[in-house]
Amino acid sequence: MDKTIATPAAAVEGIADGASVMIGGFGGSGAPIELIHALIDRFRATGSPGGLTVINNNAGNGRIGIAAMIDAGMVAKMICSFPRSSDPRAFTERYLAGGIALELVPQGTLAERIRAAGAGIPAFYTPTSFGTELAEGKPVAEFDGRMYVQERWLKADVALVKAETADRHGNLTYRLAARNFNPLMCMAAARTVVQASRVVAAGGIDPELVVTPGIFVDAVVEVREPQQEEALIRAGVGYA
Amino acid sequence: MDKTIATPAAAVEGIADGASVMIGGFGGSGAPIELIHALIDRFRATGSPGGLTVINNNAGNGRIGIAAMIDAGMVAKMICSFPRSSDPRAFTERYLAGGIALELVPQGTLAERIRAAGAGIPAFYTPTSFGTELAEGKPVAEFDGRMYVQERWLKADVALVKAETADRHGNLTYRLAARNFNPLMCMAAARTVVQASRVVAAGGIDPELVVTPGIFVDAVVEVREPQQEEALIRAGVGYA
Amino acid sequence: MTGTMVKGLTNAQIAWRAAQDIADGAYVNLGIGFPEMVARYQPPGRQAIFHTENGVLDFGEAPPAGQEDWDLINAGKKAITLKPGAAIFHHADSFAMVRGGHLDVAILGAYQVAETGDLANWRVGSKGVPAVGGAMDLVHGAKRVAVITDHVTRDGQPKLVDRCTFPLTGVACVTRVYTSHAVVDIAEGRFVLREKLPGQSLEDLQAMTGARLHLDGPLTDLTVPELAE
Amino acid sequence: MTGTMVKGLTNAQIAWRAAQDIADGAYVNLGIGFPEMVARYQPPGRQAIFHTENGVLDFGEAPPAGQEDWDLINAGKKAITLKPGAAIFHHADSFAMVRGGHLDVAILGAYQVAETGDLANWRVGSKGVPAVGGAMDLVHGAKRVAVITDHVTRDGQPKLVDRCTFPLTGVACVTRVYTSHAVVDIAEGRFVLREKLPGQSLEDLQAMTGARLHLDGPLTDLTVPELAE
Repeated sequence: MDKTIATPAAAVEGIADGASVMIGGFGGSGAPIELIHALIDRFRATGSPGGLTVINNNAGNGRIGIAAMIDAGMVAKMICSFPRSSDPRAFTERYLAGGIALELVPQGTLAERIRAAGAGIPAFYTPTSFGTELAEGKPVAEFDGRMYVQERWLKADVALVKAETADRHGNLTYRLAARNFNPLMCMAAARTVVQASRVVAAGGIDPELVVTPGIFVDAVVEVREPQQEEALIRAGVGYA
Repeated sequence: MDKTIATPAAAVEGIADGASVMIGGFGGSGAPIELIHALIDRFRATGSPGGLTVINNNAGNGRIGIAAMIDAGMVAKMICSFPRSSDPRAFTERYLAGGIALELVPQGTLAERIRAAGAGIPAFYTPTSFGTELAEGKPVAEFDGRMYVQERWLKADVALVKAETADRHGNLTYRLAARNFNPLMCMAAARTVVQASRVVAAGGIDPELVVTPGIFVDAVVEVREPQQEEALIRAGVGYA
Repeated sequence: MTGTMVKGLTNAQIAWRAAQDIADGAYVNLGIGFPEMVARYQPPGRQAIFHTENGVLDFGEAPPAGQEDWDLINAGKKAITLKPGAAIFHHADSFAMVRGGHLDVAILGAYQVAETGDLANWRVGSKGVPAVGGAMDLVHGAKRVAVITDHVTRDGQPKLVDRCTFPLTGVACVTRVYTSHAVVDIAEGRFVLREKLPGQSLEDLQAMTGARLHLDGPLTDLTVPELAE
Repeated sequence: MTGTMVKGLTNAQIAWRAAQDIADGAYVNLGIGFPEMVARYQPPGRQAIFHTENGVLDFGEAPPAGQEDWDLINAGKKAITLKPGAAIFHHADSFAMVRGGHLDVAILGAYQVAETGDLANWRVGSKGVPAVGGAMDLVHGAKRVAVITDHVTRDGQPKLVDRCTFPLTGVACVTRVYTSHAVVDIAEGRFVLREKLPGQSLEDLQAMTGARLHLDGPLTDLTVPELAE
């Protein structure tokens, strides 16, 4: 078994117009910049994939990564908890102009909905958002005298994920707090594409230290010295 | 911060009559034998704690561990998925005589109910057990054209857990497949008591390699060369 | 039962036949006991990745006697080994794999399978100590749930039935049954016969079966090599 | 507003006061921005363990400028360091800690807090880009949810009110409010005044407050050292 793919471009080939795409990362940590930019390259060259629904905690920052996807006009909808950042122009401008839809989800609910999708749990109850406008239209129920909101799983067609080390079976580890949503998104997408700083042979990761087991991963591409989103933003780099 | 406690006896002191007690392990792997036996010692010496509800995947094997708790007459009820084993006499005899109650839960539902308790999710839906006798009396609901059963979280007063390495903050790692239910039970009990083969200073476990973060752990006792349940059973050892 | 008695396949042969349908690189859970035998008969060049409920992916054969590590066991509590590429995880993640549709195939034993796809494999009545383990989880979630079983019980009663009389493990979950005498798909509430032993007539096979066997597409011979048990 | 204007506490002083109520070894989440200041004022001999939503427990101060590792940040996207005993985990485990009642204290900012314990701290109207982050999760789950805030808005409107007019973050979730002028508990749908600035009369404080301040047990002076901002 060998899940490796040679290039980011090849790894994102199958993503279709209108797809839902989970993209790992939190702020500038754990964002799979090379996969995102390969997808933008494809869109610029072919006009596809467009009309995407992107699922991420944020909604892009500066002029790279998800912000560059929005700037390129590929994104029809964002599902996120915090569409603000130090430089949120890409999303803000398009959102205020009515050019992009937003589903705002509390951060813990977003994480749990993704995890539920991966775990085959179609719905669960959470105290989060009860009595607020973000619970409007959702079923509520009382358990043990307290009120809860019913939330549904959140699946995607594709997940784009950044890992530190991958083996050829797709077992993954992550670097520091770049872990965040990445392991959850691996579980919740029909197809999970991973960029890893290092790809090793099967057996190259201690089985006890695997964070994401390979069963959740479909394709792995090695990106040896990946760009770090926050560092790019601070350097004022754009992807245009 | 130092969560270490000197002895297994001291670690199990607070457990009260009628308590619900999660006990980690799957078959003979990951069972906190020394903590269990300390609890039995206390019961034999003081008559307390009795009337316990024990939550474990199984219901004891041979004449040690949970089986010895049952033999001692401390257990009023078992919540488990598979109350059978190579030598299930302790449970079987008492169950067939009406001396112990049983709540049978599918294994994945048991794991998820425990995880839900730890995660503040009072109820969730699962396809597991739909249309079977184990779903009788439980609410069902349809999502996306498929039927699901509503399951409730499963909390406990205490969890007894076996870890490999612990630091003084309660961060834990586990040995091989002795991990099983242990990390989940740490999350789901009001008080989590851990026996670890090795206790190290804070900082002694790489933060990326922590399996159970210390926030889920209340007390840690070092048991340097812990007994392995399966090995004891094969050696024909009893705890009487 | 009518017609000539035909010697059915051995358990090893049933397991062999089931193994032929497992693709290279498939993620597979084998039920405790007889289904575990399927792992022995993977065709050359194919390597499935085996999952066990208690939190191990990509485990291998049992270690030599005396070299067991009892912290490394499978759901049947047998000692196992790890292959390169193995991963260890907790029970909630393990059943996320099961329930979440990540396994390609689960192969289970059966007391009864109904033409509806219902499975009964955990309990034969209301006596004794009930024990369910992971069976009810496995039947929901794996992309393909298959059963391996003798075609009839020891006393000749059909195990492929119109409706299960034993307590159910799951509803409408099984899609293929490998028996001692046939390979039967379950589609739209019907048994569809795909393969039968070359020496047995359709009528005889139908007589051993508790519900109608339908034909839909080619019917081929179920041919399996001789195998040591 | 009536009575003499009293100089209220600075943000640093409010944070200092809140920090005095955090026990040694407590697990604490501090909201982004002003609440983060609480970490600076832990009393000597006490060491809380700080949680950040993006999956780090027991983080420490920011590293020196130029030594940031941008894969090691907090929920406010600021660079952090790890203390000995730190742990890293994914977002679902992180919010299991939050929602599951494992944090001892969460300290958050507020636009408005109601005597019912309702909190509004994520949005002031329906314009612009809404962003909620982890606020709605944090207000449910932590054993104690406290708010630190100025007692009134910049234009003198009360922030402690009978009912929130801004969109809610959570219902009946706050149990203590540390303001520039007072420490107020919320119990049974009432504001209970615990501490007030020694130089201010109860009447003046009440006049700055949008709901009735009740007395229940001792009322003590809110005394805080001078602190550099």
